[in-house]
Amino acid sequence: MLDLLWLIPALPLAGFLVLLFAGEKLGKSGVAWVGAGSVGISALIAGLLKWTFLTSPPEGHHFTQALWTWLDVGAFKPEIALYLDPLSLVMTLVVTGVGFLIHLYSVGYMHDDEDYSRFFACMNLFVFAMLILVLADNLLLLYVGWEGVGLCSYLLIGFWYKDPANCKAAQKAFIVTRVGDTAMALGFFLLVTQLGTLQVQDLLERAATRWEPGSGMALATALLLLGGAVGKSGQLPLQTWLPDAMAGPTPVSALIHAATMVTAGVYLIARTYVIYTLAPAAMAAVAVVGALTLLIAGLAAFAQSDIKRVLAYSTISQIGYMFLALGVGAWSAAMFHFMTHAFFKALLFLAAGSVIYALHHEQNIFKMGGIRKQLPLTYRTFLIGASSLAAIPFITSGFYSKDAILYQAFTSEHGHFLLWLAGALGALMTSAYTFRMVFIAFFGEPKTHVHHKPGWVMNFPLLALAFLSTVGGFIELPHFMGHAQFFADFMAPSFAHAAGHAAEAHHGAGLEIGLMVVAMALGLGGIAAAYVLFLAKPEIIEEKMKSEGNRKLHAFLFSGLGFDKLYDTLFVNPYCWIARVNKRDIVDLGYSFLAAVGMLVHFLLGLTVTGRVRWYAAGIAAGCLILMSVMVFT
Amino acid sequence: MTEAQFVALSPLILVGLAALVVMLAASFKRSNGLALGLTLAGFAASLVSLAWAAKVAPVQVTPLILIDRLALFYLGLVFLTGAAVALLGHGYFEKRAGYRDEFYMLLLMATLGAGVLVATTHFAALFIGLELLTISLYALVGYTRTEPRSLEAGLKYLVLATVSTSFLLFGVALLYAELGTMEFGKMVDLIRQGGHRETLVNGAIALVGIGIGFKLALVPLHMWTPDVYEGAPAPVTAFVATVSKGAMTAVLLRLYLLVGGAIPDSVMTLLSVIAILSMFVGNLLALLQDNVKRILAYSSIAHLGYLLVAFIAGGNFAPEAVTYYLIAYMATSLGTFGMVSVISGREREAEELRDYAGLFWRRPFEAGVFAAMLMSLAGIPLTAGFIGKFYLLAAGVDMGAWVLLGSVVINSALGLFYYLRIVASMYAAETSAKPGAAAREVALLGSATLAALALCLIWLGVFPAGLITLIRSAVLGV
Amino acid sequence: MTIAFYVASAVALFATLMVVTRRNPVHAVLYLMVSLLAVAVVFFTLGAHFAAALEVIIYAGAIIVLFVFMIMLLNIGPPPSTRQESLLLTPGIWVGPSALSVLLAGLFLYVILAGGRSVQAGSYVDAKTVGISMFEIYFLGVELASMILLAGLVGAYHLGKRDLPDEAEGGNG
Amino acid sequence: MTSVPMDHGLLLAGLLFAVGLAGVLVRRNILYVLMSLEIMMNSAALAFVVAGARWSQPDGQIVFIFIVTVAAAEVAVGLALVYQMFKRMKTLDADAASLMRG
Repeated sequence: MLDLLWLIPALPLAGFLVLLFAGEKLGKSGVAWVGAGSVGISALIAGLLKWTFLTSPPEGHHFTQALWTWLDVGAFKPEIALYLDPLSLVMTLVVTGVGFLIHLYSVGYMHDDEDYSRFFACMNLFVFAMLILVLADNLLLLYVGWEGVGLCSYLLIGFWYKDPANCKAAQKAFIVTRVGDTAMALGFFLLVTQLGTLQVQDLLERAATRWEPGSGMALATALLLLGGAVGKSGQLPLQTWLPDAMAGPTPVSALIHAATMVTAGVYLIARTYVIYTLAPAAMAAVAVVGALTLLIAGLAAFAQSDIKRVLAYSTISQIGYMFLALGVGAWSAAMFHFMTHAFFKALLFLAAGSVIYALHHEQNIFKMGGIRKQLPLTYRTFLIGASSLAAIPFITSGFYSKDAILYQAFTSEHGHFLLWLAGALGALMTSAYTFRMVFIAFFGEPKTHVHHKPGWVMNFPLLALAFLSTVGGFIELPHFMGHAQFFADFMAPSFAHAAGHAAEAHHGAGLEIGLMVVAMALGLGGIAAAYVLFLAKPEIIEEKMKSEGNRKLHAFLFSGLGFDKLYDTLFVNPYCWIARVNKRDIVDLGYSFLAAVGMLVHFLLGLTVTGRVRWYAAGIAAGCLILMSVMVFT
Repeated sequence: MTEAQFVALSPLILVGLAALVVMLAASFKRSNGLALGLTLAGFAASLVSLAWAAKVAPVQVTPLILIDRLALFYLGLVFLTGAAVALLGHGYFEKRAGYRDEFYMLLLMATLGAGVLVATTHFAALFIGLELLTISLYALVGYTRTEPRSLEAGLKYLVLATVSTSFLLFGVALLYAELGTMEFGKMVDLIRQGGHRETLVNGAIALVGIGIGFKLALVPLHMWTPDVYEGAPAPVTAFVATVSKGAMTAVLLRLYLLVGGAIPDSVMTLLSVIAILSMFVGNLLALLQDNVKRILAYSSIAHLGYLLVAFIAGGNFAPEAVTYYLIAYMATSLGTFGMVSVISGREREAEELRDYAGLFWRRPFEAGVFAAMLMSLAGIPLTAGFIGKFYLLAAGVDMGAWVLLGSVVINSALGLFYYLRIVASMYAAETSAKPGAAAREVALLGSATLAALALCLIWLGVFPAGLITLIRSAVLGV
Repeated sequence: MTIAFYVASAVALFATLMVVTRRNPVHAVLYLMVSLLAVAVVFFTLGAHFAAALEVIIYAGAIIVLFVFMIMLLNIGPPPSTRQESLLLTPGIWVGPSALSVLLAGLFLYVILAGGRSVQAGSYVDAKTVGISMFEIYFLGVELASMILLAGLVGAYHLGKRDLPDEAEGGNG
Repeated sequence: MTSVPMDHGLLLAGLLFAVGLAGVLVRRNILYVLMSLEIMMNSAALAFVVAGARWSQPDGQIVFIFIVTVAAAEVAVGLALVYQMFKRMKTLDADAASLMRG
């Protein structure tokens, strides 16, 4: 059964190839079948594998499938192999499962687009690359997947390339993440040269035995890898690209920029967790990055008017939670939150997409209003997603995963009160901005007319995701609610090495309940505040907005706390200035000199090719003279 | 001749037979399709008989020919390439006036000559195989006799090849005069034992080297390449670039394996200089060329330079590195020149760079395949060319041959420039191309051949291990 | 016989020099024939009688005739074309290449004579031995040589053929 | 039967070779070039015969026969090419036949 593993990435690749070469000829329904079908079958196989893992787990709870040896040159022998363990299995399930639902949704959403097959080709390629990234057994393959998803992200953000703004957004995403990628590549080089293997598991093993805890090498690699993770996952300080990435079609935002690709950073850190356990300082850095990001993104989300940008900032903020969890050593909690987040954030994006679709590409929440009655199903599913995001107690999956993170942030040996506080404040903000969006967009007076209602292909994924967002949390309950930690138990083999470190100090149920109550109170308080400010008494805000200072504050928050401006002044503008000034500088002179030399030599050599056969024969004779002289006289 | 010997020789016999059959058929009915069919049948029969011959290999058939695994492997390569050229030629000559059957006869005979080269262990057979190949090529290069450039190319090739063959012959004569044998193995043994006149033998080896270097178009014996490549009909150019160089490389490889890598340092230095010069001269001459066939001709000079690097720096895995690089080079050259012949129209060949302007928008399939070929020539990952380059670099690092390595790297960058120039022009907007260069109808067989080649290149880039294993068993079987 | 070798050698060298310096192609061809006959004599003195016979029959007989035939066909007789030849042979053209050839000849001289031992080259190998060896050891070579002749035949036939009606003169191929 | 040193035989071959080469390099008339090529091939053949005579082996003469065969085939193709060239370009000047260069 496990031998089917290779099919999971192979099917989307096959889909991509078919769409690439025959997409135009297949017709729309053919494209849809190939595009969604390939991912759907992958999802089924992933489900089968999960079942196998649960019923008869392979030895050591991991499974390596060596496909072929790519090259065999001297000591360089990279295997093309897939590695499946609980960690990669969960990622695979989410990528294929959520991916399939989003593909299905796209069948309806993108139906009127002229580049239908190009869209599905890119989406399939993305799923393939993401699966390679997740299942990679060695760094080489992981890097291929990592760059592959980056490429697909670029292609899909700029999908509607006729609008220059979209292309700009795509470029921004590509360039900003490239900063992180460079750091990560350096980290990889460091790992390979220091530890002498490409295999991820061997690397971790060797790192654990060769590097002292707290050693400089471990710290350096951990920080460099963090750089890559921060770039891909839109964390501070490289978060600026993600809100702009919403320029792509909504299913793309749901799949790539919410559910899967942006969590690649989380996956990377979880995959290489051994290195982080060796470098406590790096772990602290991860936690602090996460805490700061979740606060800053939460603040920024308040001021947005574009529904997708609100969701984008909330994505940044939720990934911040995951980083926080990673930073305090709550590995499985991070992955748990990753999973629930994938469900409810995909749901939110798709539901938002349905609204946008119905309102004819209207994304401004202030122009929506009152659609709760016109699109009841969309409204209900959106509400379920929002509740999960806001962590409404007990009935939503987001509650359980967020609670696990907050609990560990407080109690773990890497945890700290301030980290918990940041998380708790974040919970307050999350529920507030989430319900601000719900109240403004779905309640009140209708402001636009609903053009067309989404059909079943778009509604079914919403229902499926709504279901998952609700029950997805029940597989991992807080300690005091009975020992039902299926998820953590399942993940345990992947983080076996950390088990010794993060031996859970048992704090008793009292503390746990206390923390939970505080978090619950903050979450519900946020909703109440949103209700008061945005639905019941909107005049309070209007009043406040009259003052100059508050307007400036709003503008500041709206711009994502001015990071873009900061980077523009700090990096982009100076760079452009240098580039402008340097147009004819010394470095360039060097290059043009080289080019000129090349051309000169080209020209001179060209003179030797006279076209005269006698001259060519003389060349042979002269060559013979030289060759013989050298051979005879030396 | 024993039965085993006959079986071992059957691939060569069948190709020779095919040439005769095509000739007889032409005397009854002149038909492009029939001749192609017979030619392909001949190649197919030879390829099948390779398996038959493999069962009895290695067999020494008289001192002249040795059918061993190396020979069988290269025979397969040569025959496959010959068949691909025949397929390309069918579409190319279909569009043009004049008799076509002679093309297939000459092609089969040239391939037979190359096959003899591949399997030879004796200088007399080397000479005969070489001449069978070359004389057929004179006629093939000048095949379109109404085109002055084709005639000019044929004459130039004739004069220069004869000069270089004379050098080779004179060298062999001197070696024979001193050593008393023309068999490779015995000669190497005698030279190793010593007791001969060093100067004479060294001078003679240099002369033989001229003959071999000419066929491989290494600097300074490269100057014929661009003119002959440009003037010859495109399918013939593909043949010259692949089969004749591949067969000569096989000879070189056989000699290398016999010598066992015990090559004096001075010779190594000399070869290094030749390799570096070939890379630089080839690439620099290609840099600003506007004629695609000439660009590819110059690039083939550079590629043979890379191949020589594999010989020099390869150490223990030189044979497999050389063979892998050669296969990648042959497949891409076949593809690129094949593309020129498929794209070409009735009146004129599509050889100017501007004939390719906007090709992507007119012929996306062909342009894509062409781009893939060029990427492989440039050594972009996931193509066969990359694996070939990687072999070179790995070998160079292993041996610490930094000068060679540096040259390879610089030249790869130079190469990238002009390969991308072609690719860029294919994506550029269409400009005022000279009329007559664009084919109105697509040669289906040719296009299919090229598609297969492109797939093959990517396959070799992604799954190189299979071929590497095969090569290893072939070169270690010697 | 030794003297015959040196005399024949001298004749061959002289005649060959004349070939490459003549302006009238017919003269050059005749000198070439003399040169080949002289080489045949050299073969004879070296004991290679069979080779000597072949040299006369094939080289002097067949190949030279081909050249003469071509000269007739192209109708490049005396006056106008010899004048043209003079124009093509200005010192500027021949000095450099000749120097190159002289250098190469010098190098050959050095290579052949350096460390020389006087080994005699004059043992009689009769036609029977040659024939036996040719059809026992070299029979594959003979077969292939026949293919070479066939290739030459097909090639020359194709290239020399008159244009077909649909082949445009000077048209591009 | 004779007492000619082998080296002298080779020397003659070498000199003839150089003269032939000079012919190829100097002459612009393509017919002369072809004749010079014959001289070069013939000198190499001579060297083989000399070498064969040294070892009292028939091999030298056999290679000579091969060379003669090749020379005949080559002249046939070469003259056919010359004929076509003369027909289309009305000249035998090899330097004039340089449409391709650079």
